[in-house]
Amino acid sequence: MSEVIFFFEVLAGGLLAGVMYALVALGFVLIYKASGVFNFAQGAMVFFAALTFVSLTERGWNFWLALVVTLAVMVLLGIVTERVVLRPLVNQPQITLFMATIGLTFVLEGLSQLIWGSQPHGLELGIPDVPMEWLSQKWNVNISQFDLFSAFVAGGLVAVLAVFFHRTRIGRALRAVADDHQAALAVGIPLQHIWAIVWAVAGFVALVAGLLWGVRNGVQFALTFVALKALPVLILGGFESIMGAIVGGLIIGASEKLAEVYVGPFVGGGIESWFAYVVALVFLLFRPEGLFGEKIIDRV
Amino acid sequence: MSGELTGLDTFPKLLMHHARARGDRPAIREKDLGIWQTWTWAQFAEQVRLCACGLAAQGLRRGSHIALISDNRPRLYAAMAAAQCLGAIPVPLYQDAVAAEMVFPIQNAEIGFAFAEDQEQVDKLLEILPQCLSLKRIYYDDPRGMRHYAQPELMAYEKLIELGREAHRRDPSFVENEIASGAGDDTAAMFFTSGTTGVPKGVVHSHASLIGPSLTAARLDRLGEGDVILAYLPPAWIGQNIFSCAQAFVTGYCICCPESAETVMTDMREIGPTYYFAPPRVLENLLTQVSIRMEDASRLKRWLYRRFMDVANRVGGAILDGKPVPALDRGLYWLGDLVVYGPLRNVIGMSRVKVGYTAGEAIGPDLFKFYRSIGINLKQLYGSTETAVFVCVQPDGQVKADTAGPAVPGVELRFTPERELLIRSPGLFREYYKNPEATRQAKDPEGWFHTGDAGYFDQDGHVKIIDRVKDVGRLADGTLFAPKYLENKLKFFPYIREAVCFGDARDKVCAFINIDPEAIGNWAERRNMPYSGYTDLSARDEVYELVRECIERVNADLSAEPEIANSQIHRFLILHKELEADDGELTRTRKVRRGFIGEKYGELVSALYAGKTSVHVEAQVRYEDGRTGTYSADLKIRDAKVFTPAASQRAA
Amino acid sequence: MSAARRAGDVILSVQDVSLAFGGVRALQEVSFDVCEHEIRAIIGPNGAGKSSMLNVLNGVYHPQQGKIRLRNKEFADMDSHQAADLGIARTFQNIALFKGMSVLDNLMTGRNLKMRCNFLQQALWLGPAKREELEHRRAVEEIIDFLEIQHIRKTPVGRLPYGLQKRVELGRALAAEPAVLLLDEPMAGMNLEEKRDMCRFILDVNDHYGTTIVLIEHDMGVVMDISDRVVVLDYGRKIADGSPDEVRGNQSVVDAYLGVAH
Amino acid sequence: MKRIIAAGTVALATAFAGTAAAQNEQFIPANFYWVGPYAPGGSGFGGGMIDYFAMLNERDGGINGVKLTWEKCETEYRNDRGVECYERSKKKGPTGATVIHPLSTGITYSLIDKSIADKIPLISMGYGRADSSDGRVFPYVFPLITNYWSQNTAKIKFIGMKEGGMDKLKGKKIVNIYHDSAYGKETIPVLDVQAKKYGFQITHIAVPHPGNEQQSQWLQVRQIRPDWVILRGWGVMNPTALKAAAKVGFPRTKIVGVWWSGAEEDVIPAGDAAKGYIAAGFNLPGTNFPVMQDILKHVYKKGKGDMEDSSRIGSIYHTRGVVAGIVTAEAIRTAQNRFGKGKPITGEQMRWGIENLNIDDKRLKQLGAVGLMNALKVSCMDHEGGGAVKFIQWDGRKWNVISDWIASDQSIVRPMIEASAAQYAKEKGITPRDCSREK
Amino acid sequence: MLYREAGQFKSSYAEDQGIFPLRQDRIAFWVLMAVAFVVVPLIGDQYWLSAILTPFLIFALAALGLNILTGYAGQLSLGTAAFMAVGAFMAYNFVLRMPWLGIIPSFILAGLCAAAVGIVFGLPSLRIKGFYLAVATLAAQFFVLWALQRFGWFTNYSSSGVITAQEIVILGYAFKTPAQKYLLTLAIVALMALAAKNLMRSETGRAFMAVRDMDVAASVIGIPMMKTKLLAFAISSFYCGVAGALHAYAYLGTVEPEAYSLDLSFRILFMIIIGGVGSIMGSFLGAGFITLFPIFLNLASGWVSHALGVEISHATVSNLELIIFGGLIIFFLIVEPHGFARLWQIAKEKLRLWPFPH
Repeated sequence: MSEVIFFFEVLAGGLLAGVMYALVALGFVLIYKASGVFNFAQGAMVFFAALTFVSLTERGWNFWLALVVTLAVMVLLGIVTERVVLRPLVNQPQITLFMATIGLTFVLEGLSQLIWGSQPHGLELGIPDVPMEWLSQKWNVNISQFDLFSAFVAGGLVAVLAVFFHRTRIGRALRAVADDHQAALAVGIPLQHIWAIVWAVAGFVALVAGLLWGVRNGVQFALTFVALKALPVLILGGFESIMGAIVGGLIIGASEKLAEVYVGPFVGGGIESWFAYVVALVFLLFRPEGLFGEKIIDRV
Repeated sequence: MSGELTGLDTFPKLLMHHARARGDRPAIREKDLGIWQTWTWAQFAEQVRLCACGLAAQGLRRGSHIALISDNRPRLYAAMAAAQCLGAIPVPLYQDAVAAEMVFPIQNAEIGFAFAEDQEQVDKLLEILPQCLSLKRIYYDDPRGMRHYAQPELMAYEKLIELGREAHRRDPSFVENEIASGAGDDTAAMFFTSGTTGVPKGVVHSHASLIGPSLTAARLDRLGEGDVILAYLPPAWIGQNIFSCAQAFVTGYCICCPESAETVMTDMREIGPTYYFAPPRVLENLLTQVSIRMEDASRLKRWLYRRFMDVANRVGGAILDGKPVPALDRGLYWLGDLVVYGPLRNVIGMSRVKVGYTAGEAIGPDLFKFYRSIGINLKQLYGSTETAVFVCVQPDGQVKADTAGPAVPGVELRFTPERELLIRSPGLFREYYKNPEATRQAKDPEGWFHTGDAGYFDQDGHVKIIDRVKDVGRLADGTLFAPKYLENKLKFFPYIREAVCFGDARDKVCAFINIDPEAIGNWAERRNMPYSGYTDLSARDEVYELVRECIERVNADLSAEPEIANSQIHRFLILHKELEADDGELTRTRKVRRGFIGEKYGELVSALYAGKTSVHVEAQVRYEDGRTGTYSADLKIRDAKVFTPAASQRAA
Repeated sequence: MSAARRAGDVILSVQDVSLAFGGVRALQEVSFDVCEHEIRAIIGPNGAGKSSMLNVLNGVYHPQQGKIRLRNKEFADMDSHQAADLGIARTFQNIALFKGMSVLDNLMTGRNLKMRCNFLQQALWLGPAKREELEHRRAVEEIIDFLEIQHIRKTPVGRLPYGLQKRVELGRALAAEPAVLLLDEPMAGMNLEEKRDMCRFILDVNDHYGTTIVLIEHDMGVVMDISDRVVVLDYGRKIADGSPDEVRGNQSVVDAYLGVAH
Repeated sequence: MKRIIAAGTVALATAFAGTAAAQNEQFIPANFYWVGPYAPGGSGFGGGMIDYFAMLNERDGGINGVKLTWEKCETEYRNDRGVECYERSKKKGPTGATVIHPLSTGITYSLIDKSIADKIPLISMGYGRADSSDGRVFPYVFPLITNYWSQNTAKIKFIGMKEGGMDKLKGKKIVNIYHDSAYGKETIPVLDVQAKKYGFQITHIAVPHPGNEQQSQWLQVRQIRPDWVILRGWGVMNPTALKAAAKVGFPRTKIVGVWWSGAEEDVIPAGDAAKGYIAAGFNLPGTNFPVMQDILKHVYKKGKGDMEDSSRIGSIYHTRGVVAGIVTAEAIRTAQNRFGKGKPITGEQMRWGIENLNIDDKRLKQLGAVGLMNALKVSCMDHEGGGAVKFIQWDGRKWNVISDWIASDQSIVRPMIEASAAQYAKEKGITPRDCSREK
Repeated sequence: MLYREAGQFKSSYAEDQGIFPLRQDRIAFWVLMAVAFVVVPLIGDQYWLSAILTPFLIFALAALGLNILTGYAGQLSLGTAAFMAVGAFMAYNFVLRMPWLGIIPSFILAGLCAAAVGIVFGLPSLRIKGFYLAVATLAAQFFVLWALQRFGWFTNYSSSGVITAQEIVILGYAFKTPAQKYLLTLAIVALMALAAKNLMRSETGRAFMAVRDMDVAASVIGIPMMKTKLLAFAISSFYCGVAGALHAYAYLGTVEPEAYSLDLSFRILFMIIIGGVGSIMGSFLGAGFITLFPIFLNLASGWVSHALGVEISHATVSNLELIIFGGLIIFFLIVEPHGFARLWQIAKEKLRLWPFPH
């Protein structure tokens, strides 16, 4: 196999993996943007959504029905979270809200396992996660059909979100919230509602991420760990930028795969665990506000 | 103790004795720069020594007077003692007096030296300097803001000490010699009486007349070097002088000076005095504070407070007096002590009080009982500037709410047919300074001092004071009318700050009321009543209603006392302004000047008796921000219910 | 009053300082000097460059051009930490106190520069560290006494009303025993009485400690009352410099002030 | 919604209520995990063991009349919680904890010292320290049946067999994909030794915890083009590995997993990608064994089974738990035979019981466990006692056995164990026992 | 109510600056110390000593370390466990390779190594803040664990990367029993807590808090930003390092690097948030809550199911515990976002003013 082709294969694999990271990161960004909350429970939400969906289909539900019901559950979760967790904690320091979402993580983890049990489940969406034959035969390049599908879905999701944010009244209100809480009030939508909506949207994103990750790893508790993969993406892309999440995801995905394959063997491998963070860290030293984050200026 | 003190007949000698005997014990503490800065007796004596040398170097001579205008500060006490070392006479003046009020004492005593606390006092002295030609030297304690004062009379206290240090180096035995040449009969200090009427009189006390009663009283209460007192009253007042100076010099206990007038409460709590003295007004304010703050407390705390205060009212006094109390009550009281009385004593800083005194004015019996019921050994005493305070003292176990106690050992008492109390005691003043006429009036040739107070002995031989002789009157029907007695009863209610009762030679008693703006304001806030200030509050019907209830309760009480049952209050009005010393309505010690008020508000008095339901007033008022304006309104007059005297009921 | 003040030699001099942010020119060739023990005011309408000037003086901003000399030593690129080392202390327009700490700790922090013990000694609370701490506590207590904030000594500053916070901030700057004290709108947002108190404290500080004070203030009246000399800036340029009376009469100053909505 | 489980919680309840436990009881802590990423392993293994004990109680009235009791404690697969559960449970029951199954390599490490001090044996069946097989240095630790090193030699043997003989291994390329943890790294040395011995080329590729992203590792595999891949995963790493293998087109039939990678829970999430995957196992799945039938009959029929999900009865983890139950119960029996039948034994006696455990084929037949597990004989020198494994292959629905019991190569393993144990003894200042003097 | 402080006045700054200015607090403290040092070892059984109290103390020390960094100096960190790991593994190596050194110096050196690592990973704090910094510290978390696993030297080439802590021998005296280990831990933790308190009430602590509260102002009054932040990282990591060493030596005995996972970092962060950010006592309260509460829940669920006569499956119980734990964290954050220490402070204020409300 030609080294060049292999390089591109690694790169492509990395970029496609990056898309998966970005999907999770997106959920973080949405919530952080609107409510300034670093939602550690995003991983648990991914797990919760995927588990609910897969459990419903395993009980013989129709795919679309299960999807709609799961979405409804996620929306409900968003509303409840806003009402029970966020509202009482309004105006608290960020770290407090962050901790609250860790508490929420426990609740969600316990709840999902309580309801659906702790058994792992397989999940198939009908698109095989195998190399596309014509590509591998002709070029000897392995690109997974499913990865392309994921990238397509992610792209679609970003597009939908973009439309949602720019073309709908609620979306505009959400953006206003991100800029200025006072201004948001002028839009005429209560802050609480906006937060609930954002959490619901984040729940939707979690569902999408959960389904795609579920296909890759199976639907099991470890889905909660995908959140960790999103963190360096967030640093790189900035906590507040949807574009940042996508671009950050691609950079992190590509660089960590390349590093693992080309650098890993020289230092014993397994560097993926930290490489993404170090990339993000080094990057931050030059641009502390992230790729697309707003510049922070200290006023005296 | 007496053996130890033999031959120590002047304050400087006592001071030097303590410096030797308990040189490492604290003598004076002052809250300054965040902590209680302490002078031990040795340091105190050294400071006094240097100060005396300095003053002597500056020309202070035996027999001359030095004015002291300061709040309680260690250096004030040092200066006072330094003057006494030299045989000079300290004349403490009220630090809150306006400049003009200081002119007379300075002129009268031809004062040449003055000790002033700070820029404020210095400014006052400089203002009257042209009228007080005798005044040549002014020493100031706090140099703050004094940098650009160039007057030749001024000198910083530190500078004085520096001078003293030099002088002391030149002649180390100078002060000791001066002290040795003093004697008990020498004049120790002069106090200008505040004087409810007329010009102030300088009351001259010798060392002996101050030391004697102090020592007797200290023995009575077994005071010793371990005791602590908070010096927070004006040093110009003899009471303050006796408690925080004379008795400290006699027993060697520690005097603590608060950081400032505003921090007295916190400082008191920090220091936790073991010996306490307060005029009724202070105790009254304190109780008002307690009531207000308890009303803000949670339901549970209020319930606990009410429940246990009931217990305390029932048995607290008896337990303090060591009388037999049923075990159950004792248990309840113990519990109450744990959750209410103890913490309460603690927050008002009286946890450690062994003995506390109140004097200066008659105290409302309920007020008095309150403190005793929560376990504070508060007692009454009777005395005056002229008698060096201690005339009657309530010994432990013989405390009554309505008497001043029996005579202190060594004091002779008797009543004139007009019920005026006469006193002969070692603590009697020598004379009114440069006022032989007044001296003659007050002190008869046999040495009896005419107090001007009316009263009688009760069956236990305790002295019971009703009022000033000249204030005691009679109603038209001949009933005894003791206005202060009524006023005190009214003032016990937290809502009533001042009361002025009229009735002499009239057919009934009527009253002016000053509401307590803090307590009533609080009450109004809890009831969501918006108000703009005292004047607004005082005109409210709800407030009138509240005050009426208070008065009726007093009337109910009075109806039970046959001799004065007829002096129940029939009508009242709430004054549109607070009575103030600056307007001459109160004395500097905040006593009501009833006559003056009666004249000033004559219209209101006649309206009360004419049966009107309102009266128009127009007055100059000063707003909180200092501006003045005219106030014009109709004051309401209300009737209060009176009760049939109990005695007549029983008779019927 | 100011007649009695003892103005001495030039302690701080600013020569041709220019500062620009991107394209915005905040200061243009500004020069003036400050004498020892004087109260020197910098005034000007909004956006005149007063705050920028102050930030240049204590090293928060670095001018592109010009020199600053402190006691005849020249400093081109000092940072704020070095400025503090040299004895320049300041307060901020929007109070920059340490909100989580008590008044006492805030003032003690002001003396941090003067502390010499290392953290190991402090951790062990060894003799020198403890002694040092107590000595500085005493010095700070003097300031607390001076500013009459005894009653709030142990209160976290976050809980204090605005006026008192301002006073505490002044205290923190004073705690460093600065040679030059920069005050950034010390009276902004205060009511009349608070302003009067603050004026008194500024004069007292100047008087009692002999501290040289450079202050920016919006309120002309206050400035004219308390300062010895006044620099007037407008659009980043110096348009007048002199005693309050001189400046008051200066036509360009009057114009500058009338030119802006006030 | 949830079925109510009786036996365990009764024991639990009585223990908490502080009532004096009946003296004729043998207490065995059930310190496993029912939540978190590894819950399937913990709940399955624990369920199997408890089911077996319950069956003994129901069918035989315990062991020689001594009832078995247990109490569950949630370790969350965390070291500190594991230690806490150990400390909590060690004094329970009339004779304290009989034996501990830590079910976590990490917890096993943390308990080694404590178990010696408390005289409570640890059974780390198929996990833990391989070198603890040396009973001279580790008197209280029993990596029963097979340790990781033994298993690996069997695995290489299996690969050799598939290749047509051990000599065919020469020049072959094998990749060891391992979970980047103590557990995962455990087999690197033994593989290196075998690589040298048989002349194959071994590459170790680490997968960072938790292993939910393995693209680069499998791309490396693809680049290396190995003949075989040894999968040493745990939890989510396993299905992800199979999925990733499918993605790079590596045949699953050439992937041989360890037994912690070889349960239903490891392959089901991978879906079709798992078809053909081979795993080693020291226990086999299924409910056809007589012992499993007894459990269904005496326990589940009475509604007392521990598995909430009945489909998991007979799954790999469940039968592994049953095997754990069998060795535990047999060791108790052995100990009772020596120290007094019908009486509860102490931990120290239990240690003797385990050390002298001998489950031969005859006994296996009596137990109804023929084929479920292999024969086992423990000794002072050898705390492992077996070492043979079978290989099973996933066909998309169930595991199929594709080999006979393949014994380990003790000629490789034993010297390594002894060397490693000796180093441990040196570090800790332990004087090894003299096994010839043990009886 | 219990605080009767009338008469407790300070006549020197030394008294006023004391750690426990109130006599009642001093008494309570010494009683607590007496109980901890004397009564507990006498009456505590092994379970309490080795499974509850010793880990509680160790986690409290780690929480204290994190609190110095996060609570006092305002630098959020998620790498606590990694610094503990450095401490544990370096202590092992010092004892192994320099046995003549002795345990305590080895611990100190291990702490210093952790401090050095802390400084390296603290460097980004000069540029970045808040959550960005927090996530950046994750790099430390993952890198350190990776390095410990990857380089055999750290584990003395143990095949599995596991270290076994040597016996604790100080001056010939071996600490073997749970009570002995508990006492050793207690002594170390008590001393280090005292040192932390001293540090936080002196210049260094004020510099930390100044940086936390308003870094621009701190710089203007002459606090060197770099030195202060790095010192905070160093001191914090030192504490975590020693805690890690104790964790390995006095608690687990044998540890693998995964024992210091991100999960542990989070738990320690939990401790300080629940206990009280910027409070020494909060570190202890939080450590108590986070280590003891799940155990308590676990025990309590047994009692409850017994009392109700309902037998619930264990998986359900475990999941319920998880939910309750998470729920309680949210609850506590809502009720008192500043943690137990603040709650205690408020209660104390109330008690001091009792019966008055304010």
